[in-house]
Formats: sequence, structure tokens, C-alpha cells
Amino acid sequence: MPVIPINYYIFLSLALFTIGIVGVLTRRNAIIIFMCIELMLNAVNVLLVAFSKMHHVAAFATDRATTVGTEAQLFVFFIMVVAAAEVTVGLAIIVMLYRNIHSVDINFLNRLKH
Amino acid sequence: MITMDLLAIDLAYGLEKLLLIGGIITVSLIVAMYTTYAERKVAAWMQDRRGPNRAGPFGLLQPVADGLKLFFKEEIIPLTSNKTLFVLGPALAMVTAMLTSAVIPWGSSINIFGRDVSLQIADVNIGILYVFGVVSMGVYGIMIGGWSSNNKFSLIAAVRGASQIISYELAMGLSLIALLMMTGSLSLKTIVQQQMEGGWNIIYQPLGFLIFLICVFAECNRTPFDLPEAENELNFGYHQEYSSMKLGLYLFSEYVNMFISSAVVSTLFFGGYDIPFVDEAALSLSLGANTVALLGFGALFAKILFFLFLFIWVRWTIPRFRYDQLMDLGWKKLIPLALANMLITALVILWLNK
Amino acid sequence: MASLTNRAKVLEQKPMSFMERLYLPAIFKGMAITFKHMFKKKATINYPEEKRPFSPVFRGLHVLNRDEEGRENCTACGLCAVACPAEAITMEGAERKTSEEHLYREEKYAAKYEINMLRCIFCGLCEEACPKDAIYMSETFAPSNFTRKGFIYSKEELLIPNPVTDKEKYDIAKGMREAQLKNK
Amino acid sequence: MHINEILFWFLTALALFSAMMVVFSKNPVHSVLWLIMVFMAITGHYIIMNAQFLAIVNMIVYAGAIMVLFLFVIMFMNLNAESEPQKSKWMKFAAVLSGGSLMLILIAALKDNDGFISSMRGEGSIGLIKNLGKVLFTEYVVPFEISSILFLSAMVGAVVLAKKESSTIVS
Repeated sequence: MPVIPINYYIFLSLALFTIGIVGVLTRRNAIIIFMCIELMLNAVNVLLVAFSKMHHVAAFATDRATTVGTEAQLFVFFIMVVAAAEVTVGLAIIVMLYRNIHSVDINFLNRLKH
Repeated sequence: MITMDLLAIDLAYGLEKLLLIGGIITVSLIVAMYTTYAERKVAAWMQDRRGPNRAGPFGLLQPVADGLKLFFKEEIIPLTSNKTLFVLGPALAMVTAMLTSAVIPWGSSINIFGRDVSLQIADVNIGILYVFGVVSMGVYGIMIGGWSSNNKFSLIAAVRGASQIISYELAMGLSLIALLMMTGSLSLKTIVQQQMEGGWNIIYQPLGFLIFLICVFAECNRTPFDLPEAENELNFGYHQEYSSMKLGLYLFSEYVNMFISSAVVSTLFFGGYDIPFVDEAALSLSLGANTVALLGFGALFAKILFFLFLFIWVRWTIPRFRYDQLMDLGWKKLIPLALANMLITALVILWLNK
Repeated sequence: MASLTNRAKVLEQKPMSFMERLYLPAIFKGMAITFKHMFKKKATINYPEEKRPFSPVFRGLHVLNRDEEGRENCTACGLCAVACPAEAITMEGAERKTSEEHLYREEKYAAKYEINMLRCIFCGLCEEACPKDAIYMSETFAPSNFTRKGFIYSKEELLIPNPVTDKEKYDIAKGMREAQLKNK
Repeated sequence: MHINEILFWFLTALALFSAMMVVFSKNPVHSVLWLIMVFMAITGHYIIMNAQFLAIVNMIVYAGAIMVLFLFVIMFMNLNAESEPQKSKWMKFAAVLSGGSLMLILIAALKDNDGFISSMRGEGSIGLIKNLGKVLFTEYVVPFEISSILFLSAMVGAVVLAKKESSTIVS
């Protein structure tokens, strides 16, 4: 039976998370930064699902009718819900930003003072 | 030894599925081909004309001729376009159009060489959600194609198309929820089997069917909702800069989409491969299971052909919506209607269970 | 504002009833209409195989006539050119020599006879003006051409085939019109 | 190697490569498309872990709705590679360095695990819509309703933000 160690998933998730962080730090385009935040959220999602599965596998060995791990997947579901809400508002803000300062460069946000 | 056995079964299983996939792709391509022919023919008949009748008997080779023409045309990629995405657009449109066919049950199982071969590529228990997932991917074919052409008409058409598809996806999903509350399953196969026993869903969900049908029209970019390709406003729509077979793929994917959505509508509301007024179980005793399965496929096919005709029929009857009317219909009429339908269905289900 | 004539009609814009606002009945009605049209008689014909019969008064391309012996009827009197409102006809007369009696019926004949089909409006006045029954209009259209020059038809192009040397073609050219007149 | 392991490595490579491309591609539209690829790869991972519902929701919500919004915004702003502002090389280097060190620390902290994920038949039923729905509408019904209110407020917020411009023009 194929067995994938949980460590692999942890590494994958960490790598995705770090790439997201690097993106937030290196880019100046507000939309790309926003996208990198989405990437970080997804890295967490992967980790949650992996942990849910791991716990389920462990519990399944003793109890065939176990529902251990459902909560983690629901967490992921709620994270997606929050992400969707966040994107609607966030993009609306970015669009407003663009209308006001004609740029999405975060270095020019100080123009909003004028 | 056990692993060898597993491998052997896997191989045969894989082969069977591969053949099925190949068959379905071939069938849907051929049907799409002849839908273009039917479109021109029916349009002609409805306008008291004869339609294409030069290529082959009754013009039956017309789609082949059209295809050949597209293949031999010069391939033009605009200089200022984004080359990769320009090529990716039509490919995506075609792939997403074909992907949906994976979860549609094209018939019950056929027994070949002692093996029960299910006429469904994948019976996943989230069948309908899969359909929605793929449909939501379909937006990208349009958007990428429209944007990468670097033409404002294409871009406007692409944005129109994308917002239309996204808007109508909502009403589509909501109209289906009422149906799913009745069936209690997302698997299309289960839904068909329930309809075989309890009658077609159209009887219980006429309003849901109507909303779903309207949304399907909008999702396929067909008249009255063909705003993305409104010739007189946007020249030609999001595929304006395309030529040769890339244009062909876009036009073709529209017809494949029509075919697949007809299959989805027939499966969800018209009993799928259920032969009307016939008890399949009794029939299979007298005719054999394989014949009945083939007959069932024929029944599904007949339903699909009817819906394809409906698509064409509506196209040559109803004029195009204005864009604000389209959005008005989607957001202010269909979504509340779908919600009301959902509520009523829920109440009836509760009342019946009491 | 007072109207000038009192004939202006006040348009009544009733709000649509519920059934009308549903649009569905109207849509079904429209679909029934288009469906009915599927079984109606087709207005188009398969052109090269099937041809629509010309009307007996159809005025097509000009033909210069010959008599039974194959002599040209035209005597270059110029009445057709005068009658032509579009001034499409030009001609040059010439005197018949004694050796040419089998070619031309009268003593004078048209050495040059040209009709500009781009100018011609196919009114048929030339046909009516001709005292010698030399020009009449057939049931063929002027075929397409690449140059303007190609539309100026010379006498050789306008003349009907000779009934003596080329009987078959003459019959064809002659017969179509007569068959039609008979059918009437 | 079993098919699941092959898929795991393939999807992991795809996800990481696409994520890199999200950060490093100059054209914002390309970034969006690469991010869609990341989400597709993650959807694939969910399918391997038999979290079918999450897989399909990930596809519909993230790839199908959220990324279309991003694409919309970017296409309308007409942002292309030329207008993309760039940070200085040193800033980039520092960012990559700090990101890398964060990753190293996190890996060092989390590497001592002996759990595993297998794909035995019958044990993966928690990811199915039936079980998730049961828990969602019994134990988690209050958060579910609250999330719907969150959505409503987000929608109202977005509309208000988008409307603001026209009101300033009027005034």
C-alpha cells in the first residue's frame, strides 16, 4: 500500500508558504502581493487536509466508523469562505486605489495623502 | 502473484476506460461537426431556404469541407499578441468543453467478454460539482483568448463573456440545489437510476428545469445570450483575431459545449438513458441486457438531439438580449426564482417526510 | 404644445401585464412560428440545375436578328440609338456592295454596331423603335466581366447565329423565346 | 512506485514550479495563470488525499471564481510587463534570504514527525460530501451562518467601495 510520509506534505506546504512570503517581500504590485497571500492561505489548506488525513488514518486502524479529521476539512472550507470574502473586498479596495493614484505600486500609496 | 493479478485487472480496466474516452470524444466531435451542419440546415428551413446541399448528398460533407477550409487557411498570429496565451486560449476552450463528458452516464453497463463495462468514464460521487468546476474553468478559454489578442473588441467581448458565465453559474447552481435536495446524491448515475424508478425530474422540477435551461443557454453563449460574439457590436467577439484552425477550435468548442450541456440536461431532468414508458428490467429479460443498454444509449442520444435542435431553434427565433437586460435577468429574476424554487421544494420535502 | 393638424395620434403605452412580462408565452408563440416555417415551400431553387422561368415580358440581353436566309435585318437607320434613353447604342452605316447581298437584307447595313451594357437600362425602347425587327431582347443576362471594355458588345457578339450555316444554335437562340410565348 | 506516489511528486513539482513562476514572472497576467496552475496542483493533492469535496470546492472557488476576479482587475487596469514596478536587487536578495531562513527554521521545527498518509480503500470517507455536510450542518451550523453574514457584508462592502467614485463625481 502506498504510504506518503506526512513530512513530505509539511515540506510542500512550507515551501509554498515561503514562496508566498518571498513574493510579498519582493514584488511591489499590490495585486501580486494579494495573490501571494492567497498562495500562503492555500499552503495552510494543504497542510490542514494532510493532517486531517493523517489523523483519520491513525484512528481508522482501531475504529472503522471514525469521523476524526472532519473538522480540519471544515476548517479548510471556512478558510476558503473567508478568502473569497477577503478577495472581494480587497480587490474592490485595489480598484479604488488604482482609480485614485493610477497605479497599484505599493510604494506610491503615500500619494493617497494628497 | 497477487500484484500481477491486480496489474492485469488494472490494465484491462484502463484499456476499457481508454476506449470509452476515445469513443466519447469521437462521438462528441462528430456530433458537434454535424451540429454545425444542422445549424445551417435548420436555419435555412426556418427561413424558407434549402441550406447547404452541394458537398455530398444533401450537403452531408459540408462540415468536412468547412473543416478542411479552416485547416488550409493561413495561420495569423497578431504581432502584438501574447503568443503563448494566444495559442493556449482555444486549446483551453476545447479541453474544458470535452472534460465535462467524463461524469455523464452514457448508458447502463454493457457485458463484453464477461466483463461489465460501465458506459460512464468516471462515476464520481460529486458528479454535478465536477461539472460546475469544469464549467467555471471554461471562462479562462474565453478570457485568455480575448486578452491575448491585444484588441479592445476582443477584450470587451471576453470580459462580457466571462461575467455572463460567472453570473449565470450562480442561478444554475441554485436551480440545481432544489433537484439535489430531492435526489440526495450528486452522482449523475444515481440521479438517473432514481429517475428510472420514480419518473423524470422534469415532472417534479419544471421551474428548476426552466431556470437551468436558460442558464445553459447563457453558459454556452448561444442566442439569446450570445453577447460575447455579438457581430454587430463587437465585430466578431473574443475570437476576432483568430484565424485558421484556432478559430475553428473556438467555434467547435461552442458546439461541443452544446452537445455536452444537452447531455447534462437530459441526464438531470429527462431521465438520461431511461427509455420512456418502458420497464428496463422486464425488457432486458426478453431482449438481453446488452440490447437494452444500447437502446438506452439510443434514448439518451435522441434526447440530446432534441436539445440540440432546441438550441438551434431558439437561436433562429429569439433576438439577442441587451447587456443590461442579460444581467437583470440573471441576477434579479433567475436567482430569486431559483431561491424560491429551492424553498418550496424544501418545504414540500419536509411536509412529505412528516 | 398644441398640435398643428390635430391628426397626431397619442400613443398609449400600457404597462405590460404579468403574462406579457413573463415573455414565455410570446417566446413559445415565436418558436411555433419558426417551426411552422420549417415545412413551408422553399423559396430558393437549386440554381444551375433548376432555373426559374422568365416572365414573357422579360427584357434581357440584346440580339441582332437575321432573316430566314441568314441576312442581317439591321439597316443602320439609327432609330434605336435615338430611342435609347441611356445612349448606349452607337452604330456606323455602310452601303451594301453587290457581292454582299447574301449578307445584308437592305442596301444599307451597320458596319459597326455597339451596345454599352454598362449604360443600358434594359428598357426595351430600342426593340420598339426598330422598324426592321432587327433588334430584340432575349432572356439571357449580360455575363460578368473583368474589364469595362468587355461590357461594350460588338456586332459580332450581338448577332444571332446564322440560320443557314449554324441552324442548331439559331434554333436554340430563337426557340426559347417562342416556346415561352406559346406557353403563355 | 505506486501511481499515487508518482502523482504526488508530479503535483508537488508542478505546484512549486508554478508558485515560483507566480512570484518571478514579469507579466501580472502570467502570474495569475501560474497561480491557477498552483491551485490545480493543490486540487490534485486533495484528490490524492481523497478530500473530494474540498478538491472540487478549491477548483470552483479559487480557480473558477477568485482568480477570474484577479484576471478581470488586471486586464482592466492594463498592467503589463513594462509598467510593472521593480524593487532593487538588494531588496530582492534580502527578501529571498529572509524567506529561505524562515523556511529552514520552520522545517527544523516541524521535521520530527512519524505520521503518514496512505490511500487505503474505505478509510477516506471523511472527505466525502455526505460526511462533511453532516458535521457542517450540525456542529458547525453557527459558524456556517456567520460565514454567510460575512459574505453578505463583504458583498455590501465591495459594492459600496465601487460606488464611492460616482458619488464623489456628483458632489
